[in-house]
Amino acid sequence: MDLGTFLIQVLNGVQYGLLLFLVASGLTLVFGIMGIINLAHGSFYMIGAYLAWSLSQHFGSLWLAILAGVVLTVLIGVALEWLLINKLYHRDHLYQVLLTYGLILVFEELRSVIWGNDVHGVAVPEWLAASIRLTDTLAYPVYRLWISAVCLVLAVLMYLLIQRTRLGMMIRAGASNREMVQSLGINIQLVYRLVFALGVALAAFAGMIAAPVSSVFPGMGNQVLIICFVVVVIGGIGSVKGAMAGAILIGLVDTFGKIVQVEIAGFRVLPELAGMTVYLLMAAVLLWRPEGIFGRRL
Amino acid sequence: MAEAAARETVLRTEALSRRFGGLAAVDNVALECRMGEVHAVIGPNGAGKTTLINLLSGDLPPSAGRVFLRDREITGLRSDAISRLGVGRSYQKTNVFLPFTAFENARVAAQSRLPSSMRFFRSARTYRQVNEAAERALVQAGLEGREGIPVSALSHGEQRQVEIAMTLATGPSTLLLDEPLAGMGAEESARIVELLQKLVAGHAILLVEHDMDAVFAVADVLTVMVNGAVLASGPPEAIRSNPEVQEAYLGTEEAH
Amino acid sequence: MAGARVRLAVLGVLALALAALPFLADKFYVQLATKILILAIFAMSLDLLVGYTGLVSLGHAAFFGFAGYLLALVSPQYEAANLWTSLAIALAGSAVLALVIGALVLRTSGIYFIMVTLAFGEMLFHLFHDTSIAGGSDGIYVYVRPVGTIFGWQPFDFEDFTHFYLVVLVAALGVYALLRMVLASPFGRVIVGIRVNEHRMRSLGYHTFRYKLVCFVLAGTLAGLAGYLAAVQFGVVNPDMLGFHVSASALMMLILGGMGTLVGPAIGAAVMMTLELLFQKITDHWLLPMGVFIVLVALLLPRGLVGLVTGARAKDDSRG
Amino acid sequence: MTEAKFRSSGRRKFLQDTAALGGAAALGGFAPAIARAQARKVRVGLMLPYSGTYTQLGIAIENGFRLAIAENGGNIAGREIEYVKLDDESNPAKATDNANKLVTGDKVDILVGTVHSGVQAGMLKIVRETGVLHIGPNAGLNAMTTALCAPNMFRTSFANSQVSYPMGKVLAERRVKNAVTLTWKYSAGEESVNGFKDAFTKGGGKIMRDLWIPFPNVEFQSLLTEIASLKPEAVYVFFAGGGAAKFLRDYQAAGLKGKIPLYGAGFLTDGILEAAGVAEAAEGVETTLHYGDGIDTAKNNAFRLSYAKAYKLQPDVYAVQGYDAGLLFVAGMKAVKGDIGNRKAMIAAMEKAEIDSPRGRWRMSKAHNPVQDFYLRKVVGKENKVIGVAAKSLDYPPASLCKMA
Repeated sequence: MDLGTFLIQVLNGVQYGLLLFLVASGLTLVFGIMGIINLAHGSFYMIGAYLAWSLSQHFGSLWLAILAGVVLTVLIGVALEWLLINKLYHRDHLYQVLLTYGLILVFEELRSVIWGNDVHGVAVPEWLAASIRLTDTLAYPVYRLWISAVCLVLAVLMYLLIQRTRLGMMIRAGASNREMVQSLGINIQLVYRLVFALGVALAAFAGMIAAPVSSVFPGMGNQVLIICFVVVVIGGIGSVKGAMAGAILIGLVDTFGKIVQVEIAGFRVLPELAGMTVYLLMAAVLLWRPEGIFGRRL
Repeated sequence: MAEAAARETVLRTEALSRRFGGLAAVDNVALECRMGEVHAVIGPNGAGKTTLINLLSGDLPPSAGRVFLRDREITGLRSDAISRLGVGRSYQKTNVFLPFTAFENARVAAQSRLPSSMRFFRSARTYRQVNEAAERALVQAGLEGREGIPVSALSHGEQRQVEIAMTLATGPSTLLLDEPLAGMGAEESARIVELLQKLVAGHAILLVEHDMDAVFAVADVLTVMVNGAVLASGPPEAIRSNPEVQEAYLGTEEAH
Repeated sequence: MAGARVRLAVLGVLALALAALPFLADKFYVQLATKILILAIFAMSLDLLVGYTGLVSLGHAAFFGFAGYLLALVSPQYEAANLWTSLAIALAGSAVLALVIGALVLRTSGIYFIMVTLAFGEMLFHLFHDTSIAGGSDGIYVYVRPVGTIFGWQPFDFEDFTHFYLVVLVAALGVYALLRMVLASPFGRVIVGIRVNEHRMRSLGYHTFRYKLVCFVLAGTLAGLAGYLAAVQFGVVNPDMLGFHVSASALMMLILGGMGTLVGPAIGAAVMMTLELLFQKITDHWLLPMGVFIVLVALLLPRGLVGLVTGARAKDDSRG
Repeated sequence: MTEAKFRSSGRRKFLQDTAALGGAAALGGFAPAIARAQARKVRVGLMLPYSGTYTQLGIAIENGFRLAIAENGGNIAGREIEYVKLDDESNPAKATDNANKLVTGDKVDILVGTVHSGVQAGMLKIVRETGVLHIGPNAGLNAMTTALCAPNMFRTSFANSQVSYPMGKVLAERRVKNAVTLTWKYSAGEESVNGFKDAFTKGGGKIMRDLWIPFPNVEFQSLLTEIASLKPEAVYVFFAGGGAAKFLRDYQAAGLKGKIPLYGAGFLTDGILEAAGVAEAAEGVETTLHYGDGIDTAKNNAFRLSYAKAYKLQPDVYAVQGYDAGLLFVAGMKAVKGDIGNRKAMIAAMEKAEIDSPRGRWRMSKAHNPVQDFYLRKVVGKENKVIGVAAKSLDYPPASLCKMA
């Protein structure tokens, strides 16, 4: 692999990682702040992608579809928190796992009822449909670069929101001391609802902007969910910084795992076991720091 | 003092410290616990007494300093290893198995002294020695007749007694007792004080306690902690008359 | 003691009734009952982790599927495998796998533990899904069921659904008895103590990690037994068997029946399978009512069906 | 689709049928056995995907099969045909159960199916166990006509590596020196790549890299980057359906289209050229398959016309395979004059039958796989235009790998 190809592959890995970050950051915020494990998080990624597909056909514009989709998913998130999730704050994680697993089935099946089981492609918006030629054989799709840029902007916004705003202060305080926040007269219920909706919207938004490059297909949410768990475990629960580090790391490991060839004792280990690399990375992190790279010591 | 010097030192710390962020909860503490003595640690709330016990029992690793059990350094060992070396502790906040009966609490504690609990095929209830040790501990803690009741159904004072029974059931030679009398009625307190007086013969006891009457009734040595550091240490009479201590602690205590 | 005797009596009657089933019902129901019993073994093994030790694993299917794969891999393609050796390999394999995974995942707790067990289950899924070790995503078939002879005598024939059912029934009762025994043993008391208050167990001198690990291995091995039997029954093993839907359904059986009771998860398995059939009859989109049902159980039935009847889980813990 | 609604429970039907049979036997106890058997309808079990991703394929196969029967008058050799349909959901875990339901439950005389090769493998287990007559109208797993072959099993479609072998041959003949292959990592994909590789390397070509991606992932970006850096003279891929459409678009977006020519098994470009942007991305891609657009024979034209009339749909390769399965069944039935119980003769007749298929005439190999022509096709507009024959009467993998041969 020459240097140019190597750098392009790094770009591929980072781009994938940034997208994962969007999904994982929502997951880690909901974990860290609300203490809720939400298995249905990945379903919102899928819902976002399907919304992008069906709404963009309806409106004829991906941008309108994304706008409407985000509003819709925020509403769904608020409704879910209000109807179901807030019943679980004082319950064992086991019940959170079960309830949100039930939601996965409900969402997956509703998707099947509403949109069917086919794979669909989503057209890239025209002004981003170009490719930049990098080598004589390879061009890089502008849309992929645009995704990375959007993810980076959102990451910065999230950082500012958490570090610099009153809501962010409440979020940080809520994470460390529930009673204190309540004694300050802050409506923690409202904060939770907002955080949950924010998390869900992030996942759905990631699904929407990813739709043109990933296609939309049944079960896409679960794939992402599990990888995002790995991101969160590697980065440390509740740490947005950790989610970023974990996501980029996994993006790179996954990308290079697919293309690097490694043989051990005559067996081709990579790319044969490419699907396992991210989990092996997780195992290594567990041995080194069970609480994750940026996690608080347990 | 002469008598005390002859006794074997069981537990000893050297410059033991524990910091939480910038705060030194335990600061450069050196103390000794001898066989046949009750060493009481007193001090205002937040003085670092519980943290000190946590450092000795292995519930917390120290930031600096060393802990010795007899000649062996136990600094940084985990709590289960320290427990197996014969150091038993009780907790200030009741830390028992609420759904279990009082007997099962003590039995699980006593069972920890089997060479191993990796035994799968025989009912736990058929280990006679374990049952006897548990029963003995319950009687010592004043819980005879209450064995079959789930701890969650016992009174707060009785739960405190279960806490002590569990510690005793492990048959420790060194006891670290964190406010054993807290939450107990006068009658139960008297009983535990009596128990301590009886136990001291074969044990080294480190006692953290707020009940000054009880402390002066049983303590052979007193250490006063303030802000994580040792303010004074010595025989009870010397401490009682120490002006520094009176100002910092006892004086205010009596003023209440 | 009286409680134990009543339980024994009830169990005896139930066992007899179950043993009589193949002589009363037709093949479809016998095969359904076989499947339920296999899942009951799986759910009971998970109960040991979740209900008794307090370790919420979302990757238990890894051991279930792994043992199934081991059977498929050691079976000659068109001949019967030896029951005893293939079973021993499957059980030993899932035990070793549980030892390795357990040693890693038990370094974490709480939410981490849930996520990490899920992730390791997925790792196994990818191992079989992405490589050609055993048919990749298509899975692998066990064309002929294993044969178990004892010095040339063949006590049962797995190709006969009644024989297989009875063997599975014996296995399920055996697992139940084994777990009851283990739970009453010093080891069992330790793991229950760990669930209630691990910190205190440690300060009493228990090296809790080791007990949790042994418990994890035991649960994994029994899950392997269930997986082995499932592979024999269906004659096919595929990556989905290791996936998180299987793990989550087992968790659902546990909660539905009532965790920490052993009997509950078995009942949960029966109810879940029945509901699945029922929903499938009503609609092609049967996962929709199933999902709603799961949500409702999580919200409204924390102690499960057994808890509904006895109203007490604490009772089980306070024995002793 | 109208008369035989999906059967929700094969089992219930099974119970009713056995009861009915019992009754018939009691009443007609003195009637000659043959006559009674003749009176019974011939049952054709259709085990196909009627839900999920492969639904359209299942329907096309059934349509083709029914068309062949209808063209022969509906009743074959005097026997009425009854269809027993079962949705296999493309779920391998249920495959043996489902096949068993049809064979031992519904007592079908012949089992036809299916699309998904994992499900097919499960069916074969039952087919081998019970010895029921079987026609596979699609799934191309090599094993069916090599290691697993059996007298009662026939296939009217292809073997996975049979489709790709001609592509490798064509490229080798064109003196292409090296190629990269890319497929989903599952048995169909691997067999396809192996067939290509076999012909290509035999002809002097060199495989630079085997790339793959887990099924059914569609994130190709890093693999495309790798292809661009390897700069092979040709890329051979195996994808189908939505994944194929995605791949073709990504190949274009990555700037590889027009730089490194793309080749594939015919499934790469079949049935997806109508989707947005795909025809443009696929323009010029060459593939091999046993069917294509623009086969101008009387048989094909007649078939296309009557299929379109009957179903208001354009037929595709799956419809042809189903149609040929029907023709094969008809040929066997006619030879035994409707006595499907005469297995030996029926099998012998099916082995010898020459199928006058829309794809061109073909016969069974000794391994019961079609010995057929493979067309070289090129995407022109929205068509897979046949531009030549890539391999004539191809028997691959060689029937000698089957122990019947």
